[in-house]
Amino acid sequence: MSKIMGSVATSHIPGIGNAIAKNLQQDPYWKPFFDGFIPAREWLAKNVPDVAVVVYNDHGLNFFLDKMPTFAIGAAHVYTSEDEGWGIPTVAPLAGNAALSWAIIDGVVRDEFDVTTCQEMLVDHAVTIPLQLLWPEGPPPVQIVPVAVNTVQHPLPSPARCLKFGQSIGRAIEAYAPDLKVLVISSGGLSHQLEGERAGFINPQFDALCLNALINEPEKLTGYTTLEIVELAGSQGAEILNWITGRGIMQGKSREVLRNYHIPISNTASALQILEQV
Amino acid sequence: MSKIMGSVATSHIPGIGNAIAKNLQQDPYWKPFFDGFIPAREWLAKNVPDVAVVVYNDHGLNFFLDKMPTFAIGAAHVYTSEDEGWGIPTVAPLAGNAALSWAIIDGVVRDEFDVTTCQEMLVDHAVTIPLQLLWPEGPPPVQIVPVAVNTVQHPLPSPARCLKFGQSIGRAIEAYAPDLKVLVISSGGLSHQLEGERAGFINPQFDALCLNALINEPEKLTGYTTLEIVELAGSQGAEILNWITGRGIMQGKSREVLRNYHIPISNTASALQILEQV
Amino acid sequence: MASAPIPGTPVFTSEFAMKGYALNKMCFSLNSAANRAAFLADEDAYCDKFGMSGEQKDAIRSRSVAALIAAGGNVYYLAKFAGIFHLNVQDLGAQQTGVSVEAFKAKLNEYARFNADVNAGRLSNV
Amino acid sequence: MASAPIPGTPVFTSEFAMKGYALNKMCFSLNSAANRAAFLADEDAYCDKFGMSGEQKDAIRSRSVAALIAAGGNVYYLAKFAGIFHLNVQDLGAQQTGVSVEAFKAKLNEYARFNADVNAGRLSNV
Ligand SMILES: [Fe+3]
Ligand SMILES: [Fe+3]
Repeated sequence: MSKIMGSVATSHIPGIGNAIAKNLQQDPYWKPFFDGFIPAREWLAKNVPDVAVVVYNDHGLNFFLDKMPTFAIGAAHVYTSEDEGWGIPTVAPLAGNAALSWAIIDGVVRDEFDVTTCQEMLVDHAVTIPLQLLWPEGPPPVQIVPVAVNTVQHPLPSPARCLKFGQSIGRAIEAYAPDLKVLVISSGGLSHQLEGERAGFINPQFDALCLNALINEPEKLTGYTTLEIVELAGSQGAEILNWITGRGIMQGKSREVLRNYHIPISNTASALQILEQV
Repeated sequence: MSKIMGSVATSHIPGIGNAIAKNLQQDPYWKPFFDGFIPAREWLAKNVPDVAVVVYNDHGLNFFLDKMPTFAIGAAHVYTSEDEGWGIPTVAPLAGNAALSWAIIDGVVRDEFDVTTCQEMLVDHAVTIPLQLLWPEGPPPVQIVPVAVNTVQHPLPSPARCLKFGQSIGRAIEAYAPDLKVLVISSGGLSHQLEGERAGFINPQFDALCLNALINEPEKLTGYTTLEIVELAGSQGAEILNWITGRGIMQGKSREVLRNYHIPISNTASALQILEQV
Repeated sequence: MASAPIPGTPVFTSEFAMKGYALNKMCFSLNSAANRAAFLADEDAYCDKFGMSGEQKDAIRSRSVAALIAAGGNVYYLAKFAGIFHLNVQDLGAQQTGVSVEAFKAKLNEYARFNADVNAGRLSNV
Repeated sequence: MASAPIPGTPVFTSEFAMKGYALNKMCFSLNSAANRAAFLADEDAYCDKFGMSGEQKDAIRSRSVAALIAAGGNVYYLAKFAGIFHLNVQDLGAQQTGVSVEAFKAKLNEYARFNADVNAGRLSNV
């Protein structure tokens, strides 16, 4: 049976993609951020996954308001990135694990989640940047299953619904017969806000609460409404929904093996957290 | 507050569209089918809706396998029909009630349904034919809210999930402040199968069970899995999921005011059933 | 979806969805009149644009619904391919069940005696 | 979604979604380099293809993020419009908060002292 090894949660700020393209990892602005990934890669060298389930939000590349799913699951053999309109480099096509995707889809629909299935899917920086950060040397040596959460068009799914959705995905993975080692990658956040007079809002206290709660008390986050999350974490801080979903995929208790928090990267409180299933 | 008047459930066989275009209503093949709608229109003349919530399945016009939602809700001001590839005439653009659509979307997401929202949406014969049957003289004098259920790509939502989804839609309608009279239109079925060596399969006993159960015992249907529905009703008989969803929208008890069942129209056991909320 | 198969009834599960994607995408494109014309002008070139497999292209050439379904085709999209040749669902049903269209229609008519019973609500104890 | 508004924080609810559809659709189209070139060649003609309102076209002409958001724009799609002019999210933040880009960046840097506390897990009693 397949096994969930743990999760790597990370911000996916577009500027990271440009910094990678320009080799700015040692630049003083970027160094505190990129250095956080050195121990992450050491952890990954000891904990080698076959598949990464990437929980993220699309930023207007694959989905538009004509068909905006609450939850979407990729079910393709290959995923491509593409021009997002403002110059971030694309990456080589990414290998999917369609069979695992379908096992997850069958499981979550049985559990009464109403997902949109995507047998063809463009993936944006929210998928490609975490992979580049974890495997900077080239194409990631894993197959992926992209899981998209709506953080764009309100009403967003509640934190409680996201946690349950993740838990259902986790059950489907653990019931999947092939012996795969599965890594969860949660993409996005933490607090940031791009629009309005509160643009530039960051909330380190709430970010700390989130990072602590995600280890073993996710129910501390599922009491919030999505609008409370927007108030506390900023409009785009709602991307914490991806992290909550990702935490749900990990079954049972976890142990934090790495945390790096750095402000600011672009407008964002950037964060990296690795949790191991115990 | 808005009020749900009742539901009209009807088959949507494409050939009906051609028969209407060719004025075949008095043709011996078609007369028993079309005559069923005479009392339906009399009922509608006494029970005049402002809005029709149309529960249907898309047949490969608006949705493809790249983005296939389990449940989708239209949220547009206008919906257009379009060439479906095999010659059924299109109809004039249909007026939407986007405000009610969003009230429903807000309600069902709050109730943990993971819908796809569609601010632009092509509607196929499964939407247009029921409207043409009920209002043959021209553009329907109602605004619509289209609700699409996946009956194409397995796993389909279970009958139990569909009933709950309908019930959540019903609660959102009854909590909607403007005083609208809302008609439910359930489109599709009953038993039929287009593909395989069992093509042409029809199951009048199961259809009768469905028609009876839908009045006040929908739980008789929610015990089935979707594959059991396919076995009993044929592959495309899975469109009964639309009827089950539509029955869920009607809150509480109902009374059957009209039933017409006629075999065959094309490959299908065609049916018309009007339920009034009591 | 690993339950017992339903005799004579292909179910469009993930297995077929994965196998049939290119074929179904080609058929889906036939919603457009311009694409139908392009298909008719050069079938093979049109199919190649969608990355269809050899089995899928053979199935298209054969006009066999059974072969198209075995190649991963979904009947909702295949209907758009059939529409090009003005074939309706009775033509497809006759082909798949190996009988003439008249015989297929006659089989459907056999069910008609149930109408009165159902309309009268007499078919309820099932 | 009728709860109390969050100060300084536009929330992209149905109200804005309905108002902004054409504007957002235009911005979404700017993912494509060919469309960006078409926009730059003739802004007004390009906007008209999407049925944008006068308010939306004025907002596009003004380059004002606040006006674009008031016209129903969603920041994820607007970012593609901003990208044409090589504006990043700090430029947008500065414009919306009425300060220079340097001042906006300085405000972000003020938060930096929290890093050590959060990394050490000391910011937990909140
Ligand atoms: Fe983001
Ligand atoms: Fe149908």
